[in-house]
Amino acid sequence: MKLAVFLSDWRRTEDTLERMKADKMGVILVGNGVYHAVLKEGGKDSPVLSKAGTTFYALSDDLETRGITTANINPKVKAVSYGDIVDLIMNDYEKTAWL
Amino acid sequence: MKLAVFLSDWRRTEDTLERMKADKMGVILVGNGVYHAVLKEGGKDSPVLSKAGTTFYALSDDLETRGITTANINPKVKAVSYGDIVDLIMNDYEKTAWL
Amino acid sequence: MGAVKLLFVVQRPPYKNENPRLALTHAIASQTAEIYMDEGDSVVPTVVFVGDGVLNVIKGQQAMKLYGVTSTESHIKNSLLIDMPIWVCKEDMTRLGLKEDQMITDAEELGAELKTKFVSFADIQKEMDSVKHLLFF
Amino acid sequence: MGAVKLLFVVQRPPYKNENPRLALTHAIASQTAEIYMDEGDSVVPTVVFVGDGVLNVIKGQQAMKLYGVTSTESHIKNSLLIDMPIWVCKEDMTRLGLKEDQMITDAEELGAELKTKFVSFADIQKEMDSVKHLLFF
Amino acid sequence: MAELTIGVFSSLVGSMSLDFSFKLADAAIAKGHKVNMWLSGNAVMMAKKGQKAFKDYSHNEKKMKELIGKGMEITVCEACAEARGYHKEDTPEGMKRASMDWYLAKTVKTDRLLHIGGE
Amino acid sequence: MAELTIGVFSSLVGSMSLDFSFKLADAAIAKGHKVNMWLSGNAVMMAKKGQKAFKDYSHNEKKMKELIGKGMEITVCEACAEARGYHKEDTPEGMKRASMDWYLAKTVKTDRLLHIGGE
Repeated sequence: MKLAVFLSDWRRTEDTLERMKADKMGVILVGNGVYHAVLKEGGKDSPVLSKAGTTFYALSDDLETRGITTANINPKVKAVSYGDIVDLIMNDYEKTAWL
Repeated sequence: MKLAVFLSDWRRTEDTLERMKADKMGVILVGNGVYHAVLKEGGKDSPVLSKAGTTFYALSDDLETRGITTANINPKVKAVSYGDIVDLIMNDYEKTAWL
Repeated sequence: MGAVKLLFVVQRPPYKNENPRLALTHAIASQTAEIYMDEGDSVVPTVVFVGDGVLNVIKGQQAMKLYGVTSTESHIKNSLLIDMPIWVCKEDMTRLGLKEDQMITDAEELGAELKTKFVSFADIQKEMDSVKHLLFF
Repeated sequence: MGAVKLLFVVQRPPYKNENPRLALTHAIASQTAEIYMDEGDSVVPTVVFVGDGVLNVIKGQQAMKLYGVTSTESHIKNSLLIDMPIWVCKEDMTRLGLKEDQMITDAEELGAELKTKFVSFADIQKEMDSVKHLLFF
Repeated sequence: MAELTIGVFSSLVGSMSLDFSFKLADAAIAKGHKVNMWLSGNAVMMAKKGQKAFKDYSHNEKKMKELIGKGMEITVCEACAEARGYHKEDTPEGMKRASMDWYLAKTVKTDRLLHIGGE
Repeated sequence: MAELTIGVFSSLVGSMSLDFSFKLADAAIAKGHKVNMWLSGNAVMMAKKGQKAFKDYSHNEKKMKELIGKGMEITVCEACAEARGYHKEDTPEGMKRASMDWYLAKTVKTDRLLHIGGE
């Protein structure tokens, strides 16, 4: 399957993402999930970004709401708009999972 | 200080408990916090129960609501009623902290 | 469209949030959804408990007696009664130290024939692949 | 009773939950609480950000522009303006890789004299010991 | 174009998942898609009209009406609303009330489902 | 006896922290203590009368009225209520509405404060 996963929390209370597999997987960071795109807790990238074979996106509105400029995010992550997320859902992926 | 700490979550998103000190500390497990009194994740007691110099309580109503009989809880933890919690707050401790 | 498969995935414990319970009530609603659908269409739900969600399936819940609220156990049993598949992830039970005899395995007292199915995450993954939509709670 | 000290402790990030913001608005309300109190009584609040709560203090928040909602930054600055102490735990900033120049350090543009205080957890512990009541968010 | 159904279960104030849903719906409609929205759990807090638009609080009533005007179908869970004391006469104009089977039925024909089942 | 003030910020349905608060207040009153309760944030969902008592949902209106009858003072945050569309005429009998300073003032004389500032 082609799966778009939404993460909206910084402290996650599930480990579903780590276990799920997809032929094509995108992780879209929204809400407090965007902190995964920028914080380096203990000097390290968020473990979320180590999910292999995955493309990462972060909603720029939610980054900027929290005082994070898109220029400062991890190079693994692409800043996207609401319109971009619509295209990802409708064109690039078939199913969604808001964890 | 004499501090009664309330924990109502199983997956905690704070680490305040680990860092706080009190001359006398009680941890009262309520809501989903009661799982700390019984679950042994990976075969081990919940790390919450390793807080040194602390007395542990769990609300029996909340244990039983979740299908846990008070007889099965960790011997470190004492099952208490709502009335007991009132006495703990009003008589045994001076301040409370609902984390 | 014919029969459309849905997978309801409960990842979090009961009673702290209403949503695990709403997973069950929404899945049960598939039974009456036909009034809104074209002839021949239907939805076929499966409810699976993974991660800390397996805590929803511990038996003996006294929520009605103590708080006057229908227990999640009772919703699970009603689901079995209407033949809705209830799956529980075995690896997560093991991790949390839960054994099958602590869990809701059936609703025989209600006359349900279907039993809870204890499955591996690999089985759940296969189901995720095969359904049309995923609904995580 | 005289002056009663309160400590508001914010442990969680902004915007996912209303409560971190309510910590600030409640603390600010101490200014007008006298109408309900006896002559000579007052409440003296301090707001401290610990753990992931320090994320509330990152500067440049665009919540009003993007979502039409007052930013937590704006509430923090209003607090400084009325001389309400705002403390931020240094160890947690270090852990999350945040430097002082990324944080709200003052509200000079509003004319506030008070500045944010970056403190150690040991200082916060001392304050916990000395206040009458603790309010965790 | 295609059809997107969004199910939301998060509360009105605080989590901002409702704000997210309305902004996403807006963007989808702007691209010519049809959008359906289902509100259940604490998200039924949208089903009470007369909410004051304070700047401190998320306020989605205006945006919602705009989207209904652009053809978005929005339905709230009737039982969830009644349990919170929101009755038929409290419902904002253009919003429908139905039982959960409305949402289940929508999943059959919709091209995509975004189910926000957490806060 | 002594005075206990409980501040609650959790939502009506789901978290059960409101159910906890009312049961704790009940137990405290039974032991002769005076209880004050402050509802803010999503806990103002108690400030809407006419909630249907479904068995699937927490329902605290009856218990609340009983406790008010036993002398419990209960006040909700006025702004939090208005933002959610709950007006003066929606307020259950015996419940007061005030701004946050009411709660702050209560902390001065109360012997104990239990502040439930999370879900």
